[in-house]
Amino acid sequence: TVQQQLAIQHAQELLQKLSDKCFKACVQKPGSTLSSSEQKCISQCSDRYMEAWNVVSRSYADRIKREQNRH
Amino acid sequence: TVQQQLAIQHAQELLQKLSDKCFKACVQKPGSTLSSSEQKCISQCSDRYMEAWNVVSRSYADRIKREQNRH
Amino acid sequence: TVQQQLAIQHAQELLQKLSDKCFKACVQKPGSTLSSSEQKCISQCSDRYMEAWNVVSRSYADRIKREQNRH
Amino acid sequence: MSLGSLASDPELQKFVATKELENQITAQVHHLTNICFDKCLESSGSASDLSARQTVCLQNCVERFLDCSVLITNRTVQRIQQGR
Amino acid sequence: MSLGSLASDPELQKFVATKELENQITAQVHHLTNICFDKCLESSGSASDLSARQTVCLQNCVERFLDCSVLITNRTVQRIQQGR
Amino acid sequence: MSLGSLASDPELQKFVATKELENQITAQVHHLTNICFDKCLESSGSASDLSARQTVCLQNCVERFLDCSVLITNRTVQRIQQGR
Repeated sequence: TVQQQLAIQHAQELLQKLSDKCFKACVQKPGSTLSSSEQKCISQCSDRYMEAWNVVSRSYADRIKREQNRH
Repeated sequence: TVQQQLAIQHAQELLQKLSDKCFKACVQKPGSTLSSSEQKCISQCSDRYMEAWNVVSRSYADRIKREQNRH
Repeated sequence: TVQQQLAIQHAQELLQKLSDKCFKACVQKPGSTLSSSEQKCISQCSDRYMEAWNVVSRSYADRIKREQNRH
Repeated sequence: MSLGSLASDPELQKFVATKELENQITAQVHHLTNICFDKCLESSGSASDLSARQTVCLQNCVERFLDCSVLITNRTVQRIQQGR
Repeated sequence: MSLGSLASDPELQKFVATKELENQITAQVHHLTNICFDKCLESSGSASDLSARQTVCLQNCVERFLDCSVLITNRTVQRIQQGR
Repeated sequence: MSLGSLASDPELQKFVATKELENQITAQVHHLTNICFDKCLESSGSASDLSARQTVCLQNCVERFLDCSVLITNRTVQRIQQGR
């Protein structure tokens, strides 16, 4: 369905953004493996990014609702 | 018309770029309102960006014309 | 053909990325011409970027092949 | 049903418009998260959850970004009306 | 008029090509403004208008960026022709 | 051949799918070059070729970026399955 396709597309976009942001933040000099501290940093970075996504999403929805009620 | 749709689309793109650039430049720590100094910074930033857009647009058009005359 | 159109599109994208990256890196204060040191910097920057593109392209292809063999 | 009559079907038009709006909202949430993550979580160290302070910063960041957009849009409309 | 015959109409093709060119030019102006604003207005302080120096910098920025693109394009074409 | 029957032609579908995959791979190579160029060539000075160290860094950069993507994807799938 269109709905599912959109959901998949947005999940892919989110994963791409997460990889970009957390790789840049956590891997300074790429070595022959991901060190355990790099792995830990990536995990925490991606968890926090997902939490941030949820907070932003709720705040944005709240604002839209408030604007609609004003009109 | 197609012309109007393009114009609207480009206006939206310009407003999005302006918001991104001036928010990043003027709002260091987002508080519970926009302070008057943040508002002043945003206004000046967006004015200057629009002026810069006009200068760039004219310079680019001039260059295209010059290149066409050379051939 | 579609193939040619894609190739042209990717070449244009590569040239755009190269111009962005090397202009930002090599031209600090835009003057009335490109100085010879700016030109040299741009040439080297674009050569190295193309080489980097080739290395990345091969590494990425190798990884895809390895992943496919694992399954 | 022909392509032409499909395109003018009011039910379909409404469905497409709703999907497009959802799409725009999600794109904007991606965009805002990207900006506000950098503004609010830079010095986050290795905490395992968002702190209360970071959460408030993210909420304020969304609100102030939208205020900023409104300010710029109004200003631009004004300039155009004044024909500057 | 069917979709097929519309697509091969020379008037329409010319109209679409012109619109597409306009579109590309506007996109390039957005792109150049973004780059040159950062190069030329960083230390602009709180002046209420562009200074003469900033205006010249913006004009040079557009010209030098296009020179840079030409230089890179020529160099790349050369490399391809030499089969390197 | 009508648009409808063209769209359901299996040969054409396969052709389009292959082209789309090629397209995605090339886009990803653009993206990775952009990121890894910054990580590995910053302090490259004026050398006329990539150094051995820079080449290894670029290769590692591609591999570690993909490891990072896999790590994040697995973690996200886990979170969704746990319904967090």
